[in-house]
Amino acid sequence: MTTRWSRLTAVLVVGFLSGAVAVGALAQSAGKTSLVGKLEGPEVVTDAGKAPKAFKEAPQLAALVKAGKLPPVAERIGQDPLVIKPLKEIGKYGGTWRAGFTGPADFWNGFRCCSGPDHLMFWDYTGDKAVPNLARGLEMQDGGRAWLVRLRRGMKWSDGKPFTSDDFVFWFEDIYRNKDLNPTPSAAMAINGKQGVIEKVDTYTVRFKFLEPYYMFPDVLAGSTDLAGQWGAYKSMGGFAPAHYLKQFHPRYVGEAELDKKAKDAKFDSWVRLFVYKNDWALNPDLPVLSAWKTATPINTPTWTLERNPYSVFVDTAGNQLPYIDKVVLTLAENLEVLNLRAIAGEYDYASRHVDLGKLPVFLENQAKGNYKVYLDPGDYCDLIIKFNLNYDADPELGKWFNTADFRRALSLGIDRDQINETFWLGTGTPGSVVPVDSNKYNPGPQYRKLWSTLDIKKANEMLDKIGLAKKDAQGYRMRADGKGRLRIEIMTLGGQFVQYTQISEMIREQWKKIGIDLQVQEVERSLALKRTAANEQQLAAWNNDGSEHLFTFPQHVFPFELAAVATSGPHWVKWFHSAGEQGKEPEPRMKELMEKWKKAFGVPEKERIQLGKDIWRIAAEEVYIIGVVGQGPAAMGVRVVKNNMGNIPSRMYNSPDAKTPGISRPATFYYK
Amino acid sequence: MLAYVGRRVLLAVFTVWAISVLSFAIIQLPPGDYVTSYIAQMASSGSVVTEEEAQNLRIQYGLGQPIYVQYLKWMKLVVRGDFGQSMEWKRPVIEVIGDRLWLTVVISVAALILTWVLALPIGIYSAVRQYSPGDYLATFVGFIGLAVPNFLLALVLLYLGFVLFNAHIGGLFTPELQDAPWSAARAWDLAKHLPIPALILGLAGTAQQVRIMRANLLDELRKPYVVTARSKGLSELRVILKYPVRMALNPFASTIGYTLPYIVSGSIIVSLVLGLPTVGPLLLKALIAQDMFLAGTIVLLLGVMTVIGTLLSDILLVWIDPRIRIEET
Amino acid sequence: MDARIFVASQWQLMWWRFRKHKVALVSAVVVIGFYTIVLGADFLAYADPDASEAQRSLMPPQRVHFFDGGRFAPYVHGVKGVRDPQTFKRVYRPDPSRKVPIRFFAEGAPYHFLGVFPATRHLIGVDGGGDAAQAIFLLGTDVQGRDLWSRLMYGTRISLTIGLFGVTLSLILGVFLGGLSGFYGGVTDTLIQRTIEILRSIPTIPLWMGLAAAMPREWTILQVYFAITIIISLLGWTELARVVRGRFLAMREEDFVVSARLVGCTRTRTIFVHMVPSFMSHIIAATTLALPAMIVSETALSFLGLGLRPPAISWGVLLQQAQNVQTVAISPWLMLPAVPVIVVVMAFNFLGDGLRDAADPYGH
Amino acid sequence: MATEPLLSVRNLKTYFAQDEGTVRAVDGVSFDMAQGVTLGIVGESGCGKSITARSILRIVDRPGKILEGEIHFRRPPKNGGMPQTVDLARLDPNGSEMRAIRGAEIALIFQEPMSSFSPVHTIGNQIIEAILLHQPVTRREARAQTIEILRRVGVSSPEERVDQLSNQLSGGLRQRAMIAMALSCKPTLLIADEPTTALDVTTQTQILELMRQLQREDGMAIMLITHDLGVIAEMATDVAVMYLGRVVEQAPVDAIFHDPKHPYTRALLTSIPRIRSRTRERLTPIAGAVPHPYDRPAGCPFHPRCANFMPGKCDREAPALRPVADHHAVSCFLYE
Repeated sequence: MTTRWSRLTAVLVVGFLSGAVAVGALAQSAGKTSLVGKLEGPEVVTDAGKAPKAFKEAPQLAALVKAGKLPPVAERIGQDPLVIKPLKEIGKYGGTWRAGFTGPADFWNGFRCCSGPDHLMFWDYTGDKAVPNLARGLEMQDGGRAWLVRLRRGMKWSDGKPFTSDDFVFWFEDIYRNKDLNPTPSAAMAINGKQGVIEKVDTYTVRFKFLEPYYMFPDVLAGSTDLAGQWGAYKSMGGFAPAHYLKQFHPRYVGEAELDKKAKDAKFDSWVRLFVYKNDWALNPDLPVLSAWKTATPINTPTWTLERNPYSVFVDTAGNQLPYIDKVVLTLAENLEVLNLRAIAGEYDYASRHVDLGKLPVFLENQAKGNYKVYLDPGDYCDLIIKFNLNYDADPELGKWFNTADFRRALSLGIDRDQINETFWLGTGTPGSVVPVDSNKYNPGPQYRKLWSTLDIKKANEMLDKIGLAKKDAQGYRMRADGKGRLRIEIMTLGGQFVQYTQISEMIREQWKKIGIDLQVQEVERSLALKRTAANEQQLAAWNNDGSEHLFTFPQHVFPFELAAVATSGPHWVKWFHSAGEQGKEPEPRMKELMEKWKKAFGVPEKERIQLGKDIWRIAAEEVYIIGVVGQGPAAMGVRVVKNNMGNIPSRMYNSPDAKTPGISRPATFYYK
Repeated sequence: MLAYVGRRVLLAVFTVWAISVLSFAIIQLPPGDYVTSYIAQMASSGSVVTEEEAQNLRIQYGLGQPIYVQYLKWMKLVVRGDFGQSMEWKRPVIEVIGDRLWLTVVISVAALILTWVLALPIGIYSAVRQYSPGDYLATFVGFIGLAVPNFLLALVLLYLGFVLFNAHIGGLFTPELQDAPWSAARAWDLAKHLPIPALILGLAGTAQQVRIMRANLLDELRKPYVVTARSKGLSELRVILKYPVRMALNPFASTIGYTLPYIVSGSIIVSLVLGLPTVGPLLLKALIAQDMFLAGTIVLLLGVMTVIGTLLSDILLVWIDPRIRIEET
Repeated sequence: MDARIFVASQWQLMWWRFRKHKVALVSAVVVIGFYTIVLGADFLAYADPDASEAQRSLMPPQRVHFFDGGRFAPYVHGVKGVRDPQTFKRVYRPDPSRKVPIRFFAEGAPYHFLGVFPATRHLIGVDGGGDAAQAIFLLGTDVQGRDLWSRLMYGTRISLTIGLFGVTLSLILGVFLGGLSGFYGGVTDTLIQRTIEILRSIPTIPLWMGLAAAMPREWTILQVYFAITIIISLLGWTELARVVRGRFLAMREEDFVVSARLVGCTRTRTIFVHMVPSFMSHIIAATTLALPAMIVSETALSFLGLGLRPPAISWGVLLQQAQNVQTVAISPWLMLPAVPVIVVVMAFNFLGDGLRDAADPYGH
Repeated sequence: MATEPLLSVRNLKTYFAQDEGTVRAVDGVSFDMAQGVTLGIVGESGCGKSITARSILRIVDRPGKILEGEIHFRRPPKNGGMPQTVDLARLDPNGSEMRAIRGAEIALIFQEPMSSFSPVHTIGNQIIEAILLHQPVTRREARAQTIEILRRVGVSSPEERVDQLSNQLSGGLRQRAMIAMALSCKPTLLIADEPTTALDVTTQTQILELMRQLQREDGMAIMLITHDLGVIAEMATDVAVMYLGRVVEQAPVDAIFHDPKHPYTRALLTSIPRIRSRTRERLTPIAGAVPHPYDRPAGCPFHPRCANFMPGKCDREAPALRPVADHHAVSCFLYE
């Protein structure tokens, strides 16, 4: 048959091609690869004594100063510089950092690399400890009921205007509390559901006051929360805002008519849209900022360019005003393959976002040609989790099983994690439960990594038989207890994400056949996923719990926390949780216990909180509300491709959205050798 | 003649209107709206959007009104030459599209020309030498383009370009000239980047054109006037080129209109793979993000482009075929 | 004049002319070949297309040794695979000492031949091909270690049937509307022609995207499958309609139709007894030419993520999964599904050309 | 030398090889043509008249091929030299010499005046082209000549006509223009293939009259191909009767009409009205009386329809063309 021949020839051709792949000596190797280095990073020098007295600046700024267009560097930085000790050495000024982005929706890209970060507090390189950042100091008062934030004297916005307590008050009174700008109060500004307030003490001191002890507050300021600096501005959050600039767009300071005209001229339907636009770090180049770089050409153009902020308060230990690198240019990549291929070709100086782990071999192959090095930054979290919708009521039978601990445990035991790790993490991940990496301070103990999380078909089958799913059909699939035929479960996946949820789910589907579970994989598009979770139509869903290593600032993948989710553990419980029991349904006891502990933790000293954290994870691991599959892998932004001529690059960095990786490694200290 | 053109123009206008309705309808087809996909986007990148915020957004974007109201609203803008604001890009649609439309046209036209350069000789040859090995070979080559999935071809070429020639990956400009103002240098840079996309696109159309040319010519070759021409003692080549080919070109010209949308569609896919700054990838994003004004405008503009293309080809036809001119006047 | 004789003699002539087009003849065979695959996919596939196994992820196509010690006894070497810790590629080394004989009509996974007769025999297979070492992979495996050959077989089944359904649908639409347009002319004609013009002025891709995006995503693979077919054909009918209309216009004036109407045949009778048969051949040709377009469309839709989605298997899905840099760079064999696409599309085109040339009344 | 014929065709065989079988369109045709005469060639459609003409011009369409035979054509003296004879059958159909002869020395006008002109080029354009091809003149001169010749063939106000398209002309005018084109280079042999078939009776006579007049003036020979015996009677000096690719009888026109020898010729003469009505032949080209070209009968091709069929003879071997009287040759066993 002609076709058969055409194929056979094709086979031979390709067989020849792949000959190249099949050669080479093979060393059987277990354990971690050389690509994962030791965790390291720059440090903030908090001891004012060690701060440099004299400052240097980038040549082009010096020129401006000479031309009288800019005040001298010392004035610009102010009396209390934010001193950062570079990882390896003092760098050189200059150069352009080339990277790629995928469009207006990709704003995280710039925030993570270039915002400084501009949090009041921020994590040290271990991602564990919150240290003063923009804030010179943070002082707990009144047993945690009040927090005194000391600002840096003489510190300025990027337009040269001083950064003072007024900017906090303005944000609190005119943005946060303005119903048009922000309809819903933020959990970050509240403790135990009770909202706090911000008050001015003096020009450089503000106080956050709460009704109950809020011991978590430093971590909240450090994490990617609603009080985490200007990146939150696009949704009217942040904790502070450039009052002097934004007032001109706020009805309280300008007449309605005038403001409406401004909006119309800018082609906006309402002043709200105008204000939100003007207050957007990525969209509005005129917006005064505190970050190391500031947007020059906005994110909604083919190239998103960021330039050094001449008033940047960041300096190195030698007194050089940071950043070293002049410019960050993110060019629009029409699709991810192009973006990756550009990285492979070495057209980017530093890339980790959107870099696809599946392409690791190709990256390694081209390291020399592209003159770059590949690093792996495994996360401390689980790269693949499977959420059960514990509130699923469209099919009571299924709902019942999802709420049966042994059912969830059995399914977890039915997964061959090594297979998945080998196939999709190229063996770089760690199979196991949902608990974060052992070194995480909330980790309940090594034994919980394996708990209910190893392949044990026999046990799984026994458990399923025992709970009343013994009956099987001709194909060997388990029958429903209510006699309505085969027990069919559906898992919802999203395509085009960092992790290949659909393909992995297909593999799990195959594995679960062995325990008689018929899993249907259903890839959906993002908006639909959202609709289905909101409508409580989701049964199982595959996702990851990145951020959960910061249990208290990023909890949405530990228990039912947010409604607008692409993977939910139970919308009714979310409502119950946020409405303090007024809406939704009351969770089952252990989930309730977990939620209580989480709430409690914000109001107790760290030692106690850590204990609570461990309890929470213990419960999560024992109950298997969420199946952990493979974790601590580099799947999400963990494959880092850096040009060899870039300096101060950590061999491994803490990889977490809550730490704005690579922000935690202070890109302001990167430089070109 | 004028009457004819006038009639065609009127028809075109009607068609454009129909397209505007259709395109708007297309955008409305998928469930949910921009806000839905925005929240989903947020949620999947780890940030939380509450119901109230969603409602706010809906009101601000004027969503939730009945579709015909939104359509009229849009049309009011369109007739004023302003196509409204892109929700995702937070800029006027026109700005967002910017050069992309022209680049799309450039690529499409380049592809069209390439198609003809390939298709004409192949078509003529395989008609004159029907069933000869040459005929088969030519047709074969022509069909290859049609048969090879162009998205795969594009990716392979992209990769080979990098491996073999260290070519810049994707795009139509070298990064330096990416957003430089138009200049000779930039135009030349564009010209240098054109061949590969044009080829990939052109190949797809070629087969079709070869077929048309071949069929037409086969018909014409049997007409007596060819014998007349021969009996004058003209050389075979001259006979064929002056008479039957000339005739066969007429229906050929009339296919521009139908080839254009074909190529534009192709350009969407190819642009996506090669990362070309055309309207293609923009449209795809817009449709997924349900950024209705942007998506609607792009579909509308593409439609208009093809209508104009058809119109031109009709007029061209009248111009090159005197007979029609006589009948029509 | 008697319609039957008319048609018969015309078919006769067609066949004569068709035979001339050697390539078309070959293509016909190829096409038939492909549709036998459609029927016998599960017989030709020797492995479960969904069976994944990390230990044989991205295994390159195996070299088949046809002769063992002089006599014909095809076998492959057992392979051992590990991941190279330096390159992170999976490398497979054939183990010459272990021969895995290829058995013909071997026992394998049970299936229903033609969906009815339960069977376990497959064209080829190995004895107990369970573990990675004891199996054949003619075309290698994908990331999940699934056998590409078997997936290709099942993909062929879906993709080619989609094409067929689609064409049939647009054929019905095309002949009906084109017929109306051509036979009645006047307002009907203008109306239909405008519709066609508008449909054609919209670049197909956005039209697909809109329609495809509109499909309830909670639909099962099967529902999506049919929806896709309908979408593609909704846009595919215009070309056929144009052809049919053209023929009708030409026909209308021809003597035999006129006479048929003079002797008082009813309209429908005239159409279906006299006109339609007389250009059946053209319709067939046009249809054949429409088919490859359908197939290409299916792959394109899948590429845009709007067509069939995994776990469904179609050429589009297979190609879509090959649509990435690492495939081109390190596992090129995953692009093999392009070969059948190319072959079948070309075959259909040549076949269609042959038919059209043959149907052409001026053909010498 | 005057006795040497202008054109003498010997045993010409032009076959069309096809999958369905070989069509022997012209199967051993022989005849002579003196200078200035008008040779009429008659026969039913499909008897090979036109193919013979095209064979002479060497413009037979593929897959048609001249298998054997000679076509001796006497070329007029070039600048005072001796006239020399060439065998057209031997020439390369697209060679320079053949092309020099084609159109210049042997011209063709044929049936469909409607479609024999390119519809998208002006009449003038197409005639001028011919002139420029064969004569060393400038475009302007050529145009002048064209207008002149158009006037000669009786096209009114040729200055405008010259720039018109063929479909703006009436059938008669078109045919005149056709003739004008044919005569534009003063050929010595004009082949007229059914020149009047498509015209109405009055136009017919005009055209024929025109041709006679032009012949008188230019003294060219005319090969008049038709199935219309009326036209023959009007125009021809000699007649060749063809049947299934063979000449069955050749004689001066009077001899043909008053003393036809071959049974087929007789049949033709008696059945004039039938032949006159073309339409039915048109409707059924293959079916009907003339046998299908693929299965031509053995022996004398006419024997199945022959009144004087002699079993055992006519269906065995084919008769040869034999002289039966002065200038009168027949191929029939009756005369052996």
